[in-house]
Amino acid sequence: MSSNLEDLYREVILDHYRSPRNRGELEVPPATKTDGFNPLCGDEVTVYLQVDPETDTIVDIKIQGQGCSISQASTSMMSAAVKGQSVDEARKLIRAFKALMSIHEHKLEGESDGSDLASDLEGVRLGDLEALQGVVKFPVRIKCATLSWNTLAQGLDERG
Amino acid sequence: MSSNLEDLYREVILDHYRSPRNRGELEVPPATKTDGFNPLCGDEVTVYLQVDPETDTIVDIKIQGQGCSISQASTSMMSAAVKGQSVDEARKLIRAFKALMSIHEHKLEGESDGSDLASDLEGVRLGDLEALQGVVKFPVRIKCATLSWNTLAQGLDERG
Amino acid sequence: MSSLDVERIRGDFPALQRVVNGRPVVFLDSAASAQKPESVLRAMDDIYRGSYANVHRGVYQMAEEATAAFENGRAKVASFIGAPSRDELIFVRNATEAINLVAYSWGRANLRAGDVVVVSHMEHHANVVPWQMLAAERGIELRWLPVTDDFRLDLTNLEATLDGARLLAITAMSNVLGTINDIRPLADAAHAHDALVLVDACQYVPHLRTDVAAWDADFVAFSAHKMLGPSGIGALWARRELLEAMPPFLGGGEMIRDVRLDGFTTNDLPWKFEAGTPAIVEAVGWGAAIDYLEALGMDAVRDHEERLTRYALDALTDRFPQINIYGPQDVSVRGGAISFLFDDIHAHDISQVLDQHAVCVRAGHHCAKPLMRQLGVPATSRASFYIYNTEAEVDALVVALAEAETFFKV
Amino acid sequence: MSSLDVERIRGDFPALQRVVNGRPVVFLDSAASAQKPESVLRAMDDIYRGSYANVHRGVYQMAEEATAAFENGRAKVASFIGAPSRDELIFVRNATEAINLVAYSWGRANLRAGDVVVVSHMEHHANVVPWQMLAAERGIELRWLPVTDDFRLDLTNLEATLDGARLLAITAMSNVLGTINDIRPLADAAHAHDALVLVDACQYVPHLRTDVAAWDADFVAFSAHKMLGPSGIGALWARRELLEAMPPFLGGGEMIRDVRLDGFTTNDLPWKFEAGTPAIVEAVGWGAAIDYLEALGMDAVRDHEERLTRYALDALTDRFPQINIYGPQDVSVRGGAISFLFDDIHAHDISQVLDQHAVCVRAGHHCAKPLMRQLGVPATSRASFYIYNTEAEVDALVVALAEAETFFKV
Ligand SMILES: Cc1ncc(COP(=O)(O)O)c(C=O)c1O
Ligand SMILES: Cc1ncc(COP(=O)(O)O)c(C=O)c1O
Repeated sequence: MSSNLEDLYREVILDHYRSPRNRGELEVPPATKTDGFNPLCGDEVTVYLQVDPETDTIVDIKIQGQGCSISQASTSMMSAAVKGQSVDEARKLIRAFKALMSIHEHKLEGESDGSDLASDLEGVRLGDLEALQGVVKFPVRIKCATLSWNTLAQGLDERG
Repeated sequence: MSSNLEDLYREVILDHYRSPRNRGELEVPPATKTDGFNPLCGDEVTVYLQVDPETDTIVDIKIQGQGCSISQASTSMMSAAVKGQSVDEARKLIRAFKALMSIHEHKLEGESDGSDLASDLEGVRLGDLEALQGVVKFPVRIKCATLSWNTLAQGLDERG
Repeated sequence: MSSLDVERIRGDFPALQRVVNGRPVVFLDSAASAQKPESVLRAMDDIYRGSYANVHRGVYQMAEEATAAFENGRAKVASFIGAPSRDELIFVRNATEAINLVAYSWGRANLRAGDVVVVSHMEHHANVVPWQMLAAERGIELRWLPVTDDFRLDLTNLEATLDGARLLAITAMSNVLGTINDIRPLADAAHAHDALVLVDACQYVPHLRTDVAAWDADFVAFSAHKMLGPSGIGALWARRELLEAMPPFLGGGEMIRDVRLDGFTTNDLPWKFEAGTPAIVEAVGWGAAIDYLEALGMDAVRDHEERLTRYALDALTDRFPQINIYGPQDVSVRGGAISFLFDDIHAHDISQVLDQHAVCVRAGHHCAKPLMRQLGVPATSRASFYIYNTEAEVDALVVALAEAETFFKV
Repeated sequence: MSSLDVERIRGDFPALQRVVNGRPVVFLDSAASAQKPESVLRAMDDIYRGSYANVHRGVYQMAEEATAAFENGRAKVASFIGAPSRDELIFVRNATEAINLVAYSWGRANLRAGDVVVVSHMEHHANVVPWQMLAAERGIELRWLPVTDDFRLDLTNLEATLDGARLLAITAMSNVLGTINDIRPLADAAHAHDALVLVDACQYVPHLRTDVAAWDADFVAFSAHKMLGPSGIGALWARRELLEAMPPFLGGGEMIRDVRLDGFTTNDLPWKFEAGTPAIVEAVGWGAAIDYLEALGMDAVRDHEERLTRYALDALTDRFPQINIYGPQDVSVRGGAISFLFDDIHAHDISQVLDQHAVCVRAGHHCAKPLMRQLGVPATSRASFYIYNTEAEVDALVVALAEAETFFKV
């Protein structure tokens, strides 16, 4: 196995892929439901969100849909990372994660030196999520990794 | 002057170009009037036709419009060639002239060996018109030479 | 024993000499787009290096050469599909634009609310979305021919489905299943209902001898890039009477006879449907691609692909009991596109591991989401073959799949 | 002294080494289509020889390389015209298709019977016929800005003409007259009337530094083939909000997010407007053309062309009292396209004699018949310049014209 491939498929990723966290549905309402598509490969994800309006906290999150190991693992890790977090913290995490993914994408096309993105990453603890950084070497797979995050962002935006 | 160019601009062509025959208009009706366009260069020609219904003979023909020397000369030679001819003879002449023009065009694109075209030429006396054969070496100019002939054909078709 | 001299052919394709991840590339994605032989690259380069100019309007030698080369490309494409006249061959960007041209021009002039267009569940998005757009805009009804359990067109209700139809828009070969549809009887059935027939021949023309007259088709769409030709050009063939009656689609230079302040008149066929500067050099490249295919002979091309497909189907099913192939097993009714699922491993992950072995396959929905939903899968892997593929490459695919199996084993 | 090292530049263009009728070619037809430098040919050839695959869907290295190269081409084109985002840059076949895209998508969604679209008498058919089609179909009104006796846009009645207008569709540089229109004030005037502004920048982008934001334009159309790039590709730039609100134009693969039996949803920009396999390699070639132009610097390009145009205007009028030039004499307000009539000699005949001298000029109506009728001429000859043309070539034109004069003298 080439080291290249192991960069992509880190152990923690394969673990989330094999045992995805927070699979299931939530009752709508009170929860909200948001669908995401990856137009390139046909993957679909559904994010159920339960936000406590008092504390503005994501009290529960459930995930449905299918996808490749990267998409599944990223979704699972995302759900674990934002569950129990405030909406603000979740948004910060989304920005940080997309920065992690897109630094390379932008450099490739010569538009950005990544400095704006770096500021999005500052002070955010990504933890396990950093394992997904290997994805940036495989540009097509970035959309696999970001699908659930974009869907989460859309879900947060659409809340009342 | 290259011999190439003299192939195209034969003396008889320049003569018709400089002194075009049958310029003018006819009263419509009884005459018919047909417009032709060369979409490539913008040239326009108008053919006025007076056909005697009894004898089915082109008793008069007049030409208006402008164009390059080839188009002008071809138009002038056409008018001289068909004036006084029966409609049948004029149609034969049209076929023969287009055969003269298109043998090369077709060969160029590898579709025809010209044998059908040869039969159109058989038994038709082209006379001066043969001077226009030099045009086939200049494919773009073929449309200049055939514009008035196509317009004549259209005029004959549209007659009541 | 192949009927093609594949080793010689491979030598003609520079891209097949490519090394990826330390291994010679195994290109099994020709159904998405084929590689190009030297002769095609040279034909295009030659034009650019000495006979390039805009076409149709220049009275100088380079422009005449460019025009002749461009129109010569058209004549070759027309004759390759058995078109009665090259005037019926309209150059467009790709098969997708060809179908949209029909939907916009013929469709909007002829279809009214309630009129029926029949498509099938195995259509590429190119032959679905233009009709859905017309359905949304005009209220036409879209009816679907289903697919059987053995991945063939389900014709059980053909007559009822065609009842009242104005158009049958159908693929000659599925880019997912590989299934070949027998066009002539479908065209006869459609014509009996006074419906016209549009054939999406994108996957067919590159691989089998095509005769639009024998099909009795009305419209045929296909692309150069899947048949050794360049990107950026495709064609619509249609019967002359239809093209003459249809209103123009795109407006601009080249497609006009005259323009006045108060309106315009259209040019003769085929230029009536070609607005603006066309894909000049691409038409020349396409002509060279056709010369290459004709020198091989389309019967030999088909024969080679049938054998290779048989070999691949056997190799995959023999080695991997857990493989699920979406497409007919009978190679006489299919082309060389083999879609499969492998255990529960997602097509993207398969493809990624294969890439480490320099094996190139496609992964995803293959622009056929309605079909994928019928099959109940979000994505498949697809290996597809062309004249330059070998049994050794199929073996390389098998080896790479075995590695994916190991890597993702739960 | 030119600001460009023209001799070095000429060495980069293989087609300029061509010999016609025993003489080195004098290519004065770049306004129709420009020749291509080695670097453009090589960039395209390189892709075909080792990094070619269909874009956007392949999970393997060659497909990733092709996709990156293609999208990199887009980024270069977008940045060359000062587009705020490459997502606003839609690849099409040519400028003509770009304008049609706006007419079909934005036009049909926004224009109703009686709505006014303003164009000018100096428009190319590409910016006339799409609006005439909409006029015939939808009953919109087409209003014309005239041209003054000194070949400039006549703005006397601009305000009245814009009254009630929804769109001003105007060329940035006439391909017949060479006239440059000052877009920013026109855009301001149009916007003050709540009209949008479409700029046909086909002749402008190749020759002058372009900044769509400084223009405050809403839509901008142009083609690769006039700016050293390949045939088969062009672009529409438009403001993001407009593109987001517009319905899709062509339907098919790539432009969708999801397709179900009962309908589809559209993809993100720019792909929403790019149906089917795009002109992949052409986008790469266009990127290389832009690299070439940027290395020269667009200010130097403009400077060279201004000088050469001045030289040509002087040379022609000094030598030939009987020449009639249709276009401004002031080179600061015009590009390098010089249209002329020579005595009564028809442009075709001029062109034919010039061809014997290997001098390539265009002859005809230049796809601007409304303008030709205003000028009262059926056809003109047009010599046009680009970075690789020299004063010696202008001299060759003069010599060839003198011969035409002799030959056709009555
Ligand atoms: C001013 C202008 N507009 C539009 C066009 C059309 O460009 P294309 O043929 O590349 O679509 C041209 C080129 O002939 C032009 O000069
Ligand atoms: C069956 C079928 N139809 C249509 C298309 C669309 O072809 P293009 O992308 O060249 O327009 C394809 C190619 O992907 C195809 O396989």
